[in-house]
Amino acid sequence: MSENESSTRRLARRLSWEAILGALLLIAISGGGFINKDFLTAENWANLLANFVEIALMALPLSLIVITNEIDLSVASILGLSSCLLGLLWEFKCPMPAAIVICLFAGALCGALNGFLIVRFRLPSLAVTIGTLALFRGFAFILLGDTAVADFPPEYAAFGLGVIAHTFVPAPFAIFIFLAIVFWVVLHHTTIGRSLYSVGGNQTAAFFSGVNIHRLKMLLFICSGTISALAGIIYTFRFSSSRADNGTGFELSAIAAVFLGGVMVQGGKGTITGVVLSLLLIGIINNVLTLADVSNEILRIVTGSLLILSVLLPNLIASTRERWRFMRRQREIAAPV
Amino acid sequence: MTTPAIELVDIHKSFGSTRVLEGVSLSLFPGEVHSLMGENGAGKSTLVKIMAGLHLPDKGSFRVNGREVLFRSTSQAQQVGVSVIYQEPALFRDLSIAENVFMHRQPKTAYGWIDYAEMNRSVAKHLNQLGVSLRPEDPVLGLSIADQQIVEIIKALTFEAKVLIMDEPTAALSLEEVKRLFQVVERLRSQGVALLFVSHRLEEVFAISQRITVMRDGRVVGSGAATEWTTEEVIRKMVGRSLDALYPKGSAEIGKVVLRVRELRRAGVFKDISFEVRQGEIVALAGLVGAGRTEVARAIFGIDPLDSGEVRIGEMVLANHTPEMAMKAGIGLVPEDRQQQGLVMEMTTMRNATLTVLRRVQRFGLVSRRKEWEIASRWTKRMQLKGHIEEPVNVLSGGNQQKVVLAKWLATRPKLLIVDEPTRGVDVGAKSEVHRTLSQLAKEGMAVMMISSDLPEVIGMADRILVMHEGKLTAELARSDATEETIMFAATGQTESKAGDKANAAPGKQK
Amino acid sequence: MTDQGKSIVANNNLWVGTLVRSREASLVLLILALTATTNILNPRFLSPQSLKDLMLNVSIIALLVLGQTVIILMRQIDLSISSIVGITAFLSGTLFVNHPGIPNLVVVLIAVGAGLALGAVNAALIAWGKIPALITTLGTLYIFRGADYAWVHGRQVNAVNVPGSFLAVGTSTCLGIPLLTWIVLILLALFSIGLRQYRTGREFYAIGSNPGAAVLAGINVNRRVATGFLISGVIAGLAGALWLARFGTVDATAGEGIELSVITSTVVGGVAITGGVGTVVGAVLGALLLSVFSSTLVFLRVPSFWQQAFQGAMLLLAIAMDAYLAHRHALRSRVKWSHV
Amino acid sequence: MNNPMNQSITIKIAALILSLTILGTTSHGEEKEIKKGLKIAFVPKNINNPYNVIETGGSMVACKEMGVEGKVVGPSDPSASSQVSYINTLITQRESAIVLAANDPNALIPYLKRAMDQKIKVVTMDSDTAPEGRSIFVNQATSEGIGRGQVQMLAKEINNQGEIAILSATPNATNQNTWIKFMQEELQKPEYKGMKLVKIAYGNDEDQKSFTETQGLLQAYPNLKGIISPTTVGVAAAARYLSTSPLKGKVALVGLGTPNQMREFVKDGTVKEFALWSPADLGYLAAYAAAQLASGNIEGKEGETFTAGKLGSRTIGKDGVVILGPPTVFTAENIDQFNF
Repeated sequence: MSENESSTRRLARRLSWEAILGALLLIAISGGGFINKDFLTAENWANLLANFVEIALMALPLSLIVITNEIDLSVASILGLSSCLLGLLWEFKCPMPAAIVICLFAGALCGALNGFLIVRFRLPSLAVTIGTLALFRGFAFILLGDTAVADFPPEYAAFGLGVIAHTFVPAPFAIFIFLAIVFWVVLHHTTIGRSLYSVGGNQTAAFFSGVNIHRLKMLLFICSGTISALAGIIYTFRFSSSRADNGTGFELSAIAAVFLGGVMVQGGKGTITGVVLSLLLIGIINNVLTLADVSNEILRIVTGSLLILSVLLPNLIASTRERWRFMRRQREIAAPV
Repeated sequence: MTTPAIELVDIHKSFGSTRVLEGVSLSLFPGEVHSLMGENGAGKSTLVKIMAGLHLPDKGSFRVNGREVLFRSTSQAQQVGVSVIYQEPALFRDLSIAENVFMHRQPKTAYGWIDYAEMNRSVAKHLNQLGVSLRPEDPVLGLSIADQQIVEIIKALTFEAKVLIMDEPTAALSLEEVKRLFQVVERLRSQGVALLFVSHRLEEVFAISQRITVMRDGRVVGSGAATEWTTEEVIRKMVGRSLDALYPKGSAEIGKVVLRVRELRRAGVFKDISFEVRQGEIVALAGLVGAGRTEVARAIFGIDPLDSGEVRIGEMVLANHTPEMAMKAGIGLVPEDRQQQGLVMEMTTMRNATLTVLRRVQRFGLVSRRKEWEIASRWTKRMQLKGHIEEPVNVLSGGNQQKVVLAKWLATRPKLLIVDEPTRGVDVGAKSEVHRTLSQLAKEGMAVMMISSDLPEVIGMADRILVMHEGKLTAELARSDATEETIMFAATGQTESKAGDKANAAPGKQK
Repeated sequence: MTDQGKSIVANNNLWVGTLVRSREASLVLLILALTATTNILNPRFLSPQSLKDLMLNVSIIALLVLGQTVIILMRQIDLSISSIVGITAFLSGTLFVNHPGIPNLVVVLIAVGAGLALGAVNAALIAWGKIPALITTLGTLYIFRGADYAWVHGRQVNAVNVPGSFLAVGTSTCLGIPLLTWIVLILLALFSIGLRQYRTGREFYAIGSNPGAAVLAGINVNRRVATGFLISGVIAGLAGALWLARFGTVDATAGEGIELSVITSTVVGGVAITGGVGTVVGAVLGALLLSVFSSTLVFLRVPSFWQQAFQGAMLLLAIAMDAYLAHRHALRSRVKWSHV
Repeated sequence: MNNPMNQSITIKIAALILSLTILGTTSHGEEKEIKKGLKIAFVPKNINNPYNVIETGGSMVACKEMGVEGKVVGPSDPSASSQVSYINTLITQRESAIVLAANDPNALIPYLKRAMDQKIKVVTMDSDTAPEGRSIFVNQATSEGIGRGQVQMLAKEINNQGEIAILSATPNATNQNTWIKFMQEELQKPEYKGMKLVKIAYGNDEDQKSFTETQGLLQAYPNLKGIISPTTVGVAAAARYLSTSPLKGKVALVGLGTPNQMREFVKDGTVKEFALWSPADLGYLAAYAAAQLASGNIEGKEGETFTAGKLGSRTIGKDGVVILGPPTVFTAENIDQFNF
């Protein structure tokens, strides 16, 4: 086992995953520009970036959660719930800033529920968040049912659609950039980040070192809930549409991005840079394929395959190396005995 | 004499550069209980694993009933009749006793269905024979460790085991349970099974074995019929290495009380634990594996909850505390298992060493690499750590890993440092480095509580020795009173006076 | 001391025994209570038509629950079943359309074969590619459904083109019980026997209960895990064919999202998400409970949107209860209990 | 008729169009040229709905006739947000015109406006957006006519008495909601005072959801006498449920459906009559409207006329609405004359 890990590590040292992603990204961009003349236009990039901003936002806290060896499948449902809540509050003439704050708070509460069940009852996060995936989506349907709210004030809708002056960067994407920087700093340059890696690498050792695992995980899930709610608000403004089924299935894309970004399933490994690169990669591949009029269904296949390959490839390389070593050792042993 | 059921001749085994077994020979005869004794690290477990088919020996021959064999898996061993019972049984807790016994080889009826009746009958027969009042249909969930061992024994019996190896089976058992286990052992012996019994407990060994072999440092240092041994001889053989290693506990000024614990109790684990540790003092907590030493340390550090009792650091009383609180109060714990509990193996030395003092590596809320570097290198340098501190700790040797664990705790500048088996599995150089550091720290006024199974280390390092047996403190010895024999007697639960007598019987060792 | 120890053990055994037995019993009680209450509020609840609908509604979920139980018993999870159902349902329909007069059994066998092939993809990735089941089946959930959409592309198979004899499986009854339900009941019996009476079945439990000990016992864990995913694929393939029989009309979306209902049913039915515990009978009762529950909501004219929230809440309740019981048990039997 | 699958749908639609009675008169004299090199994209509600496939099939036929480069793109789920990314891509690809069946009246507006800012013509068909989001809306018939017609059809079957329900598609579908509004208005008339609309259910244009929603309606409202389902997916699913239930013939079902999907149920008496326009013609007309707009021949103002191939000349009405023509009513007598 430890040898298996060390060979993975050695592989990682030799060829950093970020470097591979970066290379793939360059290939995708140049390939995209080559295939389609519309690809490298500012307008297209504005679309490209706007298209995955919600998923990108949710992937940030999710990366941290996966680093600590947990998972949160309920993010897209929190997005839907917050979108519905925003619509409902607006319908009841709640001032928009207040409505936004309430939505963020509701998202935090959802995250706190996840965290509470996982930390206090020591339930597996997979099972808990499958449950809350249904529960939160259910709440969304209870709030809005089959109806939709669409009459959001133009200035907010404009925010959802607009780009930052003189650039092709969509305004919501700016929020992502900001948060990505915050998460990058937190994960790689604060003591919280240090604790997160230690919990993911060896939870027992972290506990023995006085890391407050419970508080840390609780915070992570609350953070995940809040940011998912933020993604829900952005989604609502982007489409001027508050509906219970908003963002259904987004959790899959977010998780795919996290794993593809080099965050290890076993926890303890991964960087924000990797996740951001993988988000861009997925976004670009989707965009290039859509521009090439490749149908929606192929996009699903591509996303699913990326998810599996992102885990399979490192595993295969590690296990092949392991098998070689084992065979060599067996030959050595077989000789004298 | 009959042919031995198992015969090991000149077995060698190394892990990396560490030689664990150096030419061990051992024979087990049918109808005999053979006890294998030795201190931790003597190589007993490795020997057992070789017999179980978990390890291949590097050199040497291994015969079963006179035939040369080579086990590549545990099931191969089981098929020729060699079964091993470990200290912690590996059972399916959700399944019944009978199913655990017959998993993967259940008897079938004529239709090819599992023959539960036959399974239960067979297990019930064995249970009866062993005189155990369990039912075959009972689930394993909820069985005590002792009962779980019974299940393992029955599994071995259904393999028609000719050789049964028990690796410290009594470590987690109560007296009553041990008695029952011994009845079972006796019955098996009379049926002609060859038994290998690995234990620390002298009285048990003498009670049941016909033959005793003592190992030390990967070699057999004595072997013979039980009648030829005395308790003292066994102890002497076990510990009998010369005190060649340097244990430089210098004199330090003993100051105020740092740690005071009173009436600590954790049901089923330990009780009535009261003692204190002072500034500049090294107090050793000695005893056999499973006596509850580590558990006491864990409870003091706040890892396991206490059922009752009081932990006091200076004037501060800790109750229902977490490790975080214990650290704030000034306790550090170097845990016994450095890979599982001490280190995050994939992280660098620097990050491991600063994990306990994250607060101190910040500047303006961000981690300062310079501060990280400073803190990590200060302590690792002091212990002469080999290797770069920005490399992951899993490339380091055991000794160097232990230095990293020590470094991360010293970085917290604890008032009390608890070290649990600080030198287990480390090379001689690192060992003396650890000892030198501990001694130095005591001199600087730190209180040190040391758990160790290495008696020379205990005697060399400690100012005072507390001995535990079966969850209770059985002796407190001053440095001047401590000999390996006195400690061992207290640790094996011999009464005080008896310990004294026996100790007196060993001339020249007692003052 | 010993007597006391023994009596605790004996007590525990009794207690565990009743607990294990009571999971099924309490599910039956709950179902009965729910049915009775609803029937008082709306007597049409127990009308023959309504009962038939109830049985038909639960059948396909219950069928999938059988496969999922095997998977969860081994501490694995299979999210891709809904996509396998989608592909095989449309495949069955296409066969009827393109080969009029094709025997029903051949169609079912081909659907099952397709399910097996898709299950084999999961099995290979999980058992030999060493990818956690969650990630693998999340990926194949995407891939299989994408392939389904790409292949079907807006087409639809209509009931008109499916032979009446095949549709009859989803509509006609025998002894008052729909044929579809009979199929599920027969398979339930087979699975029950398989998991109880065959070595392979018991080994599924062993692997979920203690994977390390399973290896020590000589069980080929990889092969068993692979077998589980093959079984799950086969069941999903069959469910696909029966989906066509039940609904008559299928397009690319058949079965979307039902993996959640299946997992929830299985867990509510007492199959521990941590593996090793549970029975297919319990799991199917879990499916029945959820189905009765949604039926009740319809009869009481509660908007159907409440269903999903209730389902989520039930899943959480079930795992929390399992964890609580396990924890209490651990305290009682005083196994050394580490804090981490 | 033996092949409902749509592999050969284009050929069939071509044949169908040739055989159609040409509605309205044409005066070829005023026909204006269609520009060369136009690119028109069609975005249906979702690409895997058979109705939409027929509809866009008609559009592609028109494109071929005009020598226009046409393509069909769109999401696999009928949601507005999924349509957005396609609209954005089409803007980037600088299509000449976009023809859209909107999944939401408002959500798409900003994106469509952006398209129009870039000189891309926007035509909606089938399901409209708010008028500011497009130049022309090609409507099946007058919404009022469809809505009121459905109520009249059902009233005739149930003698203006009893509880009725509506089974719609998605809650935001513009066309559905407009029709429902007119249905409700029609029901205000004194002659329908014996009829009571008890529930509007949504099957989301998914077959299985529509099926279970029907089941739920009948369970929750035992006195239900009639169902209106103005969506092809819904009416087919509802008919299928009714045909196997004892309520067959007792609960009347009317709606908008394709003859191929409904044939069986009309013949077995589950459904007496239902209506629909030709979806292919609708797509065909929309394609012509888009091409004429993109060629600069019309601007979408009220009163302008344009020619639409086989369908002859059409005049743009108020709010840029173009009407295809009254729907056909299908009954057991005439249904065999239609094949789509």
